[in-house]
Amino acid sequence: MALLNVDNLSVSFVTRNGTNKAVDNVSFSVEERQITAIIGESGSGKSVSCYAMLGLVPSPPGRIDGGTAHFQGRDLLALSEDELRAIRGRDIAMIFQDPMTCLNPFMKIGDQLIEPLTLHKGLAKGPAREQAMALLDEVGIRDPQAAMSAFPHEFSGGMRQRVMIAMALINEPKLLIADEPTTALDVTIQAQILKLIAELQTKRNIGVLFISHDLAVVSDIADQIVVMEKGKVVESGQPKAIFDNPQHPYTQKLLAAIPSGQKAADTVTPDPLIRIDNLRTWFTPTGGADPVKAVDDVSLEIHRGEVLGLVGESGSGKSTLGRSILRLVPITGGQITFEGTELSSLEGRSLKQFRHRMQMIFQDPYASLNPRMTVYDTLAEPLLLHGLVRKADLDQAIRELMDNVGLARAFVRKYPHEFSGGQRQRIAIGRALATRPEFIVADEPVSALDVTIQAQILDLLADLTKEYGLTMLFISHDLAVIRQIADRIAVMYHGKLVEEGSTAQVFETPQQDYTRSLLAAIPGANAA
Amino acid sequence: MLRFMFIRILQALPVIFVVITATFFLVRSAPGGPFDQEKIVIPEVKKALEAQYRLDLPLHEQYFAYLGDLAQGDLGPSFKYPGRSVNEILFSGLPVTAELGLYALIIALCIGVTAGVFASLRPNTAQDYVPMSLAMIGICMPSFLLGPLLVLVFGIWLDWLPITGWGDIPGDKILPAVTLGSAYAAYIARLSRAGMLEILSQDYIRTARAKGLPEWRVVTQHALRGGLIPVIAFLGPAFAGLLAGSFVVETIFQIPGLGRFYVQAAFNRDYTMILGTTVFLSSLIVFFNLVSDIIAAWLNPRLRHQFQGGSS
Amino acid sequence: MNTVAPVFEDAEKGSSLWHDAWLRLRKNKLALFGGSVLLFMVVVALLTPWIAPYSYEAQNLDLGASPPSAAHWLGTDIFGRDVLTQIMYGGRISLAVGFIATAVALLIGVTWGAVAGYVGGRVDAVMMRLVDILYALPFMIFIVLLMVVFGRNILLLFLAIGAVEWLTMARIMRSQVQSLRQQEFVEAAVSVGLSPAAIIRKHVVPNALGPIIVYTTLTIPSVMLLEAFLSFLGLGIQPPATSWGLLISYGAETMEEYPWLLIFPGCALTLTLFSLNFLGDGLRDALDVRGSKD
Amino acid sequence: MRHPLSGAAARQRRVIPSRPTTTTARRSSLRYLSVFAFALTVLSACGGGESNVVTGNRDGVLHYGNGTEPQGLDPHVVTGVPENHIIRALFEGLAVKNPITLEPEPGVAERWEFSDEGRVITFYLNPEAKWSNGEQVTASDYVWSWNRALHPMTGNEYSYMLFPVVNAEAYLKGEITDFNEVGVKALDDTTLEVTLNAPTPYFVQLMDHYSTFAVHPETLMQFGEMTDRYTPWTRVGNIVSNGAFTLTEWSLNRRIIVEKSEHYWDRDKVSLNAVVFYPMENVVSEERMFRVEQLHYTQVVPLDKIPLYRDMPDTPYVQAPYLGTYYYLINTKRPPVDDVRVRQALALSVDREKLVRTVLQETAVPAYSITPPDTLGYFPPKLFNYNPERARALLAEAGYPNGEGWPGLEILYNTNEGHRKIAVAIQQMWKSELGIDITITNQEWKVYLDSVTQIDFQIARRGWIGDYVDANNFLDLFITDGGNNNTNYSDPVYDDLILYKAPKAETREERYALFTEAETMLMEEMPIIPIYTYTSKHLIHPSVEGLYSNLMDSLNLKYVKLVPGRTLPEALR
Repeated sequence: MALLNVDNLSVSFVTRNGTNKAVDNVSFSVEERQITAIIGESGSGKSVSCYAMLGLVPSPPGRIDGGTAHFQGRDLLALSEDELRAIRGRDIAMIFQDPMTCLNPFMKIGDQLIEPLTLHKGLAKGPAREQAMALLDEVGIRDPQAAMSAFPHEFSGGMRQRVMIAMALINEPKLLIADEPTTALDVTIQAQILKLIAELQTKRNIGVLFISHDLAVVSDIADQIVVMEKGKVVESGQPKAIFDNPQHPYTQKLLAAIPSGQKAADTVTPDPLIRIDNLRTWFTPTGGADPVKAVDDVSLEIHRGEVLGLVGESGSGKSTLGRSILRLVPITGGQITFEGTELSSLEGRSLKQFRHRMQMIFQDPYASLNPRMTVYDTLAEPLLLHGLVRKADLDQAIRELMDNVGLARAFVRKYPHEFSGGQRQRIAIGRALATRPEFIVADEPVSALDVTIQAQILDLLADLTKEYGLTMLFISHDLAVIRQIADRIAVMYHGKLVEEGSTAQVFETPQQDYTRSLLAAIPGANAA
Repeated sequence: MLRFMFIRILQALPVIFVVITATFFLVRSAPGGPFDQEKIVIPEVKKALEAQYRLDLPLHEQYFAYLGDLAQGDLGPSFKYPGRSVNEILFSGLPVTAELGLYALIIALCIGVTAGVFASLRPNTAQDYVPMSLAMIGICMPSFLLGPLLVLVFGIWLDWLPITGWGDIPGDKILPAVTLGSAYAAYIARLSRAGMLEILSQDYIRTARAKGLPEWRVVTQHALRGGLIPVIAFLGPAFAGLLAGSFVVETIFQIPGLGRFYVQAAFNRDYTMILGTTVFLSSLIVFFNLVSDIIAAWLNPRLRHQFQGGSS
Repeated sequence: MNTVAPVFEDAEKGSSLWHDAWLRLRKNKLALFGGSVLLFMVVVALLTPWIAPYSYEAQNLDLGASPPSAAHWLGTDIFGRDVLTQIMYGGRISLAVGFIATAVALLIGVTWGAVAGYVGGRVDAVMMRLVDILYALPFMIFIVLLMVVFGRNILLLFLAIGAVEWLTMARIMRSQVQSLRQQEFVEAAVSVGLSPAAIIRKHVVPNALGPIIVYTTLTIPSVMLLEAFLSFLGLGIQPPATSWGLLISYGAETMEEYPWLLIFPGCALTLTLFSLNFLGDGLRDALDVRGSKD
Repeated sequence: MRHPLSGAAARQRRVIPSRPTTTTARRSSLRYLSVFAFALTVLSACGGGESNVVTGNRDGVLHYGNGTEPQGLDPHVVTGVPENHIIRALFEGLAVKNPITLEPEPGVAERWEFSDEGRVITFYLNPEAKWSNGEQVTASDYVWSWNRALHPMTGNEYSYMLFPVVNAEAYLKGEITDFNEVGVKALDDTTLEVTLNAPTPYFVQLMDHYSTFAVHPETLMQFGEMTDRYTPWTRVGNIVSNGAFTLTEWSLNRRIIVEKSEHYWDRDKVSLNAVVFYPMENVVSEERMFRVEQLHYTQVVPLDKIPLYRDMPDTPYVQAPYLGTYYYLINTKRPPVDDVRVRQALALSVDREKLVRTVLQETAVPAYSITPPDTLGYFPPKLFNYNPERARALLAEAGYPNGEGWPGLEILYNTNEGHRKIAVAIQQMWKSELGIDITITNQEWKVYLDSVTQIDFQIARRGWIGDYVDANNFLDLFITDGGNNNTNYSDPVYDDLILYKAPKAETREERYALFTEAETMLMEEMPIIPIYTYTSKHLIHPSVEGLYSNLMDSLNLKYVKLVPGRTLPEALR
């Protein structure tokens, strides 16, 4: 008897625009002391099926159409809200994708941690705190005493996810549901958290249901893999079977999308398009504390026609460096030279002249597009602003751009929210290309995207770079991604440039410990 | 924290100074003087009066003399009430108005938060529409209408509550506080509904539910705190507004508060009184904005951290 | 994207945010109802001189205040004037004041708040301190002075009301803009090379409209009441011209003796208030292109 | 903040060293006892849920609605009706008015004599007249007080009440500085001799006006100079007064309580133990308080409520003629009203009877002259009537037949519901009778005053309440450049009648004939349009006796009695 047995679960959403089947006849199971991974891209119904079991899908609009979910012999779907509530947090616990938003920012860590204990076990505060501290220690929080009285914002993302894990495990549940627990984390942190989950699972003998879009991530830890697409299970089995012999085309696609391989080294003549000398960008927080040295004395050259990969963890200053080059943030010192022109001293009109030669692609395609502008308007704006096309030719120019970034022309009058993340990123790329720039800063352009989409966008970028003869600064925390697209790699750590070299050099003979730890953290190394 | 307060107060000082200066010259350029009466005042008498109140000096001398007095905390004598200083009148009315404002605010908070939270739990249902519609009417219902209406219903027809006075008869503070608080209750209801809706869609509410917390605990322990931050931020300006806007309620209910003096001073051209109340109220506005910012920040641990000034 | 909407022709690209908002608004029954009621009121107000049952100034002193009857559907006031006619003529003033004064406040407040919020720093500090100062000045003296300096004039009424109401509008707008300014799409607009004015106009203001619209729908009724207060002080309209605000404040005095003098103008104002609110909420939803997803 | 004069310090200051007072200690303890007892009764009233009227009737406490918070209680400093009511409870003049006939009666002075053809009055003070600290009220107190009332530094806005006294005006205007030259002398402690410029029949009446009252010199000097306006001498515990009541509580904007004085000479006649004055600014609230028996007496009655009250059996509503006229000022130098025919046309086309019957709900009397009828036996002539035909003819004569070519006319009033109603009704009368366009403008009070003083209007609303019962008080408004003329009206013949002929008249008949002559001139030239004569309107609880109506609305609380057990009429409960 499996720990959790889901049979023919169907969930739909009833909205103004009709009924949308989110989960369609899905069956899977989690054995005791095993990890089952559900893989699928966003919208495939993988999260909804788990939330539905626990009564966490808001109704309306959600509606469970049928199926059973037997947990320790009881059908969760047949339980009342009160009975379910007694199971939630005691027998079945959850951790979520974004540790930044899943902890209550207004409550102390300790109070949030002991809540399940006092609630389900009726423990007094004192003993509950003892237990919580022990657990914090176990998940690798260094100073549990201090952590108990700290607020979530005082922790980094990785630490918060550890807290979330501790909170989930505090009642010693039988089943842990982990919904994309590492997706929002940097690569190195991701590796640590994965390791932690695997360790705890063996140590505590719990079943884990691991939800992810990334096959590579689960490849190391899953005992069983379920692949979902568009609300249906398309394939399931042992990881080895899946990796070695994927049956369904979608699984094959997923596998193919794992970033691997290395860009064929182009011969780039060292003709510096951009020179950065001793660049410093410091932020002075209000209140007059010491400045944050986001970029501290960085010197770098970017050659014409090359893709320079800039690697670092969040907070390393890599995004600030990109924005500094584009003059989107005020720089504190140093020089930026673009084709012999000193950029840092330009203002107003002369700066605007340069703007269209350098563009940026942002990380979050949800935030970087004006939600109240159609694709047409978004693309037309730079074209008209810089007088690149005549009014009469505008439609034609936009059509070409849409074609180039692989968007159906029919979408031209839609709003950003009507698109998926990948499509949005295509719009953003289109906007960046519209001014026919020579240089593009791509700031984590794929890290918010599902793996399969990520691969498509990377391909697109690679193609466009060639076609337009672009020079690109490609910023990412993910070395696997960088390896695929970059000619050279620069590594940033705490605002400083620590290593720089050709992609092959960096991967094969990393000079710094830090670079080596980054390389070791690449997930799915054994599967690739 | 102290540094933050210091900066805020420092920023407020020029504002108050400009307000004083502008008010000083504005009131003196308004037509009609403090001693104009329906029956004409003999010119010699008027001159004597003006001399007694320094109004015979050149304007700039009056101004600097006033600033000098102000620096010593002296708001000058009232023109309308000979024998009373503006300080005395302000401090006689302040406790009453402050008490009235406090009760009004408490009532506004109780009604407003309850209604707002209630509405936010089932958005776009009758449970949402009914309290929010009432809130809308509450916002627009002027107190010159609501006050007499409440008196008529509860004071005269039902004969449940006293209709005037302040602390003379038990229960006489209820109607004025309700009248004054209702508009604010309505605003608070809207604010808390919006705040709660925002918070209830946050991920950490899902976390709380996943822990198996009952819904009421999710709302009270996890959602309320964040959801009410906009309300807290509103309280400071609201309280200052209550103090300044209590005139109508004070008149209807015969309450010896500050609001009546504030408004009548303008009608009476009681220069020192206008200035005094303006200085006083603008300082209060600054003060209460500061307090509510501090409270809001205190409720938000992230900001609290900033205030503590640790460079961690 | 699971469900792809029907294919549109390229040629339809001419649509704008407002056009789309209108398409969405048309589907919102409550908003349409609100809009229709308002439209009806505006039409009635425009046609009043021709369709009003009585002359608004004709008195019948011997009749005095009389309750609703066949001759006077909504009764008469103490001068024996027809209340329905008074409400119709009052609506002309109130609607005009409500809409125009609010529009003035909106224009100043949104511009001011957007600039302060977008530019930030010292400019922001100075601009917002000015708002603080205007908040603190004694309103009554200000009104009296306006009246004396500029004389009595209906335009002044708009000015006075606008001068008060834009302050809050500016504050709301500023806080909206401050959070919008952090958004990447604004940064993208900067990197494209748009000027700050264009960014405010095209990227910031349209995204801050939601709260502004809601506040505006609340402002209009309070502006109508403020007008009554100002008219009372002598700024604004003079008898026998009237407005809803004035009718309500007169009616409040005699709520026990002649309740119809309060109830009917009150109903007119309340109806406007609700219609505005429905329309405002609908407009907010319609402009929030994301909202149409669910 | 603690006022420097509050509490113990203030109490000590009350003891005045210059005049040894042996009984101070005993009396003050008595007073605090009585205050304590009173506080107890007030408290118990709260707890018991009994109305003010019920407890007041039991304890002899009158609850009195009194308009607004008084500016102050210094008789030489303040002006206004609410102030008048309280000051006249605390102080008493040399003579008081009979509450019914308004004829002068003995007050501080037990009698007075005229000599030198009425130019000299000798007041004989009652030796029993005492200050509230037990000291005797002396003639020199009056000399000191009148010096204060007339001193240019005091800024007494009612100083003109004493202008009939020789050199009083010159002293006020600073033309003489020695008060000994002013015609008032203390012959001994109880004899006060006043010399007048001319025989002034109404002078004794003025002794009941608070600006002629005596104040206690030593008390004032305790707190500052004689001419200081803003010393705290009138505060509870400081004030020494000579009336039927003494001040025991003064809470700003809340209430003022006065209690029966133990030293008042006529204390045996005083029935009330205390009076509570409430500053009731909101007339609707005041009426509602009366209805729930929180007040014995209201200062006014909302107009819309009057028909209801009047029709009620055993009504508590009391209406009486009042010495005041409501009229429209006309700027005789501004077209089109610079033409006397236009002015007459306007005056003739106001249907006063109808106005009074409808808009005013019979709470006023139509007026056709500036002086109210029966002002101490003077009946002004009625020179015109409501006559729209004649008005139209006059207007046509003036060049505006049926309103053609009319340049427009504006009525100015100060922001007030009552004035608005009158203006709206008259506007419509003129429009429909004469076919002329009229606009209405209201201005905030002080702005309005400014406009009226500058004579910057065409037509402006005005009211005049008599300071004393004599036609002179109304007719001398319109002398050339009179401060309250405000119409640009100027006629030397009229000035001569009022300023020189009438004061020299030998008999009342002769004097009244001169007034009639002046009034006729005025109504022919029509610089004003009289509209109505005021009435006083009060709600008086049935348990109150001795509150007589009179032309001055001047009530003397010493005659008021409370009869327990009577209740409001059935219709009100």
